[in-house]
Amino acid sequence: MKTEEIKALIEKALPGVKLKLVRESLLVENAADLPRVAKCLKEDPALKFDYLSSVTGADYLTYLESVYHLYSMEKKAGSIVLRARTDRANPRLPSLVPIYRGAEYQEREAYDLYGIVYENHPDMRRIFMWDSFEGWPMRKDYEQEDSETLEAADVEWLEKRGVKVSDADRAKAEELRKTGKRAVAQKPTGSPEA
Amino acid sequence: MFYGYGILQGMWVTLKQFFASYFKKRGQDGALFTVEYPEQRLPEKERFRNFPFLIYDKEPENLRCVACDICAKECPPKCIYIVREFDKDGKPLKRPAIFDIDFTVCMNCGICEEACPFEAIYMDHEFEIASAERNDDLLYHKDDLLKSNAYFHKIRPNDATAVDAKLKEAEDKKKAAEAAAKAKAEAAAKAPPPPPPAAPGTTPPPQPPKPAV
Amino acid sequence: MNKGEISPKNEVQHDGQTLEINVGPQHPSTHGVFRMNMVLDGETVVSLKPVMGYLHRNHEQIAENMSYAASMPYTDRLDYFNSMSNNFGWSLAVEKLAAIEVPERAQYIRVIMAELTRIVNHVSVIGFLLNDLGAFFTPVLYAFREREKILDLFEEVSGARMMCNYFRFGGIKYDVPQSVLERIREIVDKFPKFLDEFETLLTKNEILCMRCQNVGVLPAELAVNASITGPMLRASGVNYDIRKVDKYSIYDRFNFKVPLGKKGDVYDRYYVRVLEIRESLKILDQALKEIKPGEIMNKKMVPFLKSPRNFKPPVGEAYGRVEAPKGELGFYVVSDGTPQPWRYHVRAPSFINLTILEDLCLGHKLADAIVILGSVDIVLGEVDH
Amino acid sequence: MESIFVNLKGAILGVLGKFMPEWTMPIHSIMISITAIAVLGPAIMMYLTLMERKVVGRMQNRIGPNRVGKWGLLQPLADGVKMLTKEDIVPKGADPVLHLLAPILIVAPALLLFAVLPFGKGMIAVDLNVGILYFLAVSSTTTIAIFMASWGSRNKYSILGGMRAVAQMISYEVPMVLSVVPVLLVVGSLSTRQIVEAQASGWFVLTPWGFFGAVFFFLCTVAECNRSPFDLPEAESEIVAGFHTEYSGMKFALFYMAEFMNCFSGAALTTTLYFGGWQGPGFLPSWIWFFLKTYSFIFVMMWFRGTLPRLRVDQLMGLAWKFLLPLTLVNILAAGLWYYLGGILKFFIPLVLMAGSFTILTWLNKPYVPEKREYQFAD
Repeated sequence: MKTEEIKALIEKALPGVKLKLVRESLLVENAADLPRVAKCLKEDPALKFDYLSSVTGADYLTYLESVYHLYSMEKKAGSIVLRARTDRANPRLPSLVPIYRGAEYQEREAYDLYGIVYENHPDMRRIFMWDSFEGWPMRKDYEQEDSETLEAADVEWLEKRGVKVSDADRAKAEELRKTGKRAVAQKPTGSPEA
Repeated sequence: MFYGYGILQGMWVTLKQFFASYFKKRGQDGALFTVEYPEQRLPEKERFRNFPFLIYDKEPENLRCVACDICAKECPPKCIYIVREFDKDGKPLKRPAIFDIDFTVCMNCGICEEACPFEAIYMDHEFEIASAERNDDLLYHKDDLLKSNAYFHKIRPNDATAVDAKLKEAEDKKKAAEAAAKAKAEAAAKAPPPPPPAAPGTTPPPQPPKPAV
Repeated sequence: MNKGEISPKNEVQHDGQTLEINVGPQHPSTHGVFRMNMVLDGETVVSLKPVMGYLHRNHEQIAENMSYAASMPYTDRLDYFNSMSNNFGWSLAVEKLAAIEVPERAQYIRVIMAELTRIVNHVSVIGFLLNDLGAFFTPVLYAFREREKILDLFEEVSGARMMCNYFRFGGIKYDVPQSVLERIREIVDKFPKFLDEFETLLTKNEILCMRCQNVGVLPAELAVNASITGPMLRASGVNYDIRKVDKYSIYDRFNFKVPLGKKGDVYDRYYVRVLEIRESLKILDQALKEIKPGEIMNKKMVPFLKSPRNFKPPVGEAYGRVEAPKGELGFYVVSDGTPQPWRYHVRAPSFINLTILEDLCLGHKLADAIVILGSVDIVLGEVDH
Repeated sequence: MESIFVNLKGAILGVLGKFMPEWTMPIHSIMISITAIAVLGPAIMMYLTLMERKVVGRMQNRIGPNRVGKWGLLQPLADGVKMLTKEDIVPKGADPVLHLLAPILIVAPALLLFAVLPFGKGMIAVDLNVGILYFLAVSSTTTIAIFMASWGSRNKYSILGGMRAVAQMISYEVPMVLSVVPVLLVVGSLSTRQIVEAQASGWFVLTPWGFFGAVFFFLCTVAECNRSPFDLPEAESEIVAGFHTEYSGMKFALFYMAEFMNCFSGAALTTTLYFGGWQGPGFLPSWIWFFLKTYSFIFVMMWFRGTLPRLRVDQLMGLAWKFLLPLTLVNILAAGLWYYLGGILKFFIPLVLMAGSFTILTWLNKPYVPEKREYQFAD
């Protein structure tokens, strides 16, 4: 079944739910509708998308997104991709755990890495990082060190081991040390999504 | 069958293996398969890859590396650090002044070997490089990395022959092109001089990676 | 249980006099640095909370900061038992994203390698399961004896025994010489004999049956709802094998069956794996008969081997999934037209299979919890990605 | 050859007799026996570790230790040196007294057991008329030492292991004693020497009750020694190392030593009770026969270890109480029938009785019997 047909089917079954086709996937425009859409996908006899394969977050600079890949084990059909968007400042999305148990750890992972809070999740904690960790490491604005630039400590380390460091690198490292900054990787400016 | 028969069957299997390990010859079913390492060794496979090394032709000064920095850029864990050599006038030379590989970081993936356009870096078979000092002894400098083409022929005969053939072909082509260009230049006496052969050094200036501290 | 509702975790009655222990992160049978926070009443598990992340390295972010091809060796390190399957998943996702064709011989070699990995994985997992049961290393060493032969092949073909880094977008790195194909044939012919012996040692063993049957029962409904995949799902009786469903690569050309269990307990999970090895051998047998000489790389993709950074897939996204030995291994990749992926996500099967670990273990003994964890088949490189 | 050790002892006593007063002679005799046993115990333990590693290694198609000395023969010495030089760690918050006493208390009874073992003709340290009772009583004190170790080390895994050990060892003592009863009934004595001598005409294992008795007694011995498949108190895959998780160095070695010496004495008692002790064809000395038989039982224990997975706690208890206990009771009846019946019935009726009760018990213990499974093959 094509994504357009599924879209029409859901819109018929759930009046008031706004869906948008984005790259062969369905964007649920009002995120609060997500559980209803998922339930419809799971229980509609024509669809029976009973298997939630993957849940993941994504950062598109102006908003955060949660992407769901659904398949049907009963009909051996698929896939349908659902998306829901939320703002970066206070990212909140409804949890799908009451409908799909399989979302439990994956939503925790998305929370851990992107900071998307899934409401109604039974156990919303960090899963990989320790509890006191600050920041959301997979967001594009997370400060990452630039592994290509040498810092003063690196220069010192190298020279102690007999590696000659070029003057340009040394000057750069010295400048960083003086300003008290760290070598920070460039943050992306444009996102692939319009 | 009675209760416990499955257990007896299983015990029969282990007993058979017990005797087989004494009486069967290596290679047969149930024979010993331990290779007693320092004395016995498995045959080396030609494609076996461990850490990279740099190839030179004939003399160590003649290394193939032109310090283009491609391997350092492509290296997934960024364990290669290259600084190009400059002559007295500050003109860049086609050879590295520094070529360091941090073997504590290297993950033996072989991407440097694949990406190198000059057939200069290849994966070695040498794996007994354990040392007591983690940082100092496993940071390999240019001189430690240099190995001759003959060595390459020894460990990987097929690959080395193919590479030699490829290089020779490229050189012949270059010579032919040069000769043709020369002839052309002589023919057109007052034409502008031919452009120099495309130098590999036209890649952007190298940016050294940061070794793990 | 209402269909479509979260299954209620069966509460275990106890008098409150409990003992809390941490099984792991340094414990002989947690298969790595995995921790289970257990509350015991006597020896009965009252509550169990998995704690993970000790091996977390933010694999996804590493991949987002480098070229597509440079992620290939990193996928080896996800499920370090099955690097070939991981390579398969990642190359499938990128090939879907950039619409790259793969030549036929390369497809055959890919299938052969993936099935060999499945055999390696299943046979050693059975060995480890027996270790968790308390057998003193015998099954695992028999398994490793056979695994060694296959790993030697991998070394000959790809240059490394475990971290193969063998697949490339649009093909494979090296061709497989005829001599190696003959050796694979030899292994395929001899393997059933070894499996028979292995089964004599284990399948009917009364102690193994006592320990495994009716332990950690996973009903089919819960398995589907909790996104369980792989042999664990099929042991519960759900017929879902991505090789059959998606027919990716050239799996539609082979004649093989999907073994299904009924009860979904540890014993079924063990035996379904044994049967899957036998099916894999069938696939290998057919593939070895049908493989023909030919190209191993898509011509269009050859230049990108030398310059991975020039490979820029068009803007878009793709989700490639394969039936890895542990379950569905999915790679979700979003391209923004630059040499680096904008978003790279791994759907790690053993991570998601852990979701229902607590449900399976509650009410069982401590010893059973260890066995159930062993039957889930986790590799911490993948769980903590 | 036959009485080389007996003569050796006599010779030493003879030499001593020239210097020492007459009344000290019994003390010297005892001291010589004690010295022999005290040397024998650790020596047996050391080489059993090597034997276990070799046997299990070969079952797994490995070589086993072979680096220290020819065939690894010096490996036990190297291990001993390593154990002695290791740091002795007492966990913070542990009970230092119990922690120290436990390994000592576990080795002492293991050595005491050797006193009543008839190693050969006339080679018995003390011929007690209650030898078997002494053996069973002393061997059961190991439980206390294990519990002290588990309690004293203040570790949750140790506690779990200690609880398992206590439950297991007390449970298995019951069928163990009951499986010895037929032998005592037939021989009419508790002395190990007399039991061996009573088997001069035929080993007890060749009778129906003796065969089953030997099997049950051996299984109980394996369970008493905490060896696979009954090694729950130290189940390494579940509770790390059980009651000796927090022990290191020589204290740990003492636990190991006790385990192996218990193994040896258990196998030796099986030999004594059912396999004719030191009796055997005359071309070999009696003590060689004894050691041959004993070591073949130790080999079987190692064979178990190399083959079998471990039981679960409840199944272990079930095996003792629901399976071995009734069967040993029936076995006593079988022994009585064997004693009073004649002709072919003598063998036939006890066999039928045992086979019948075995079948009935298997049927009663449904959860322990493997289910038949069927598997579908879908497309």
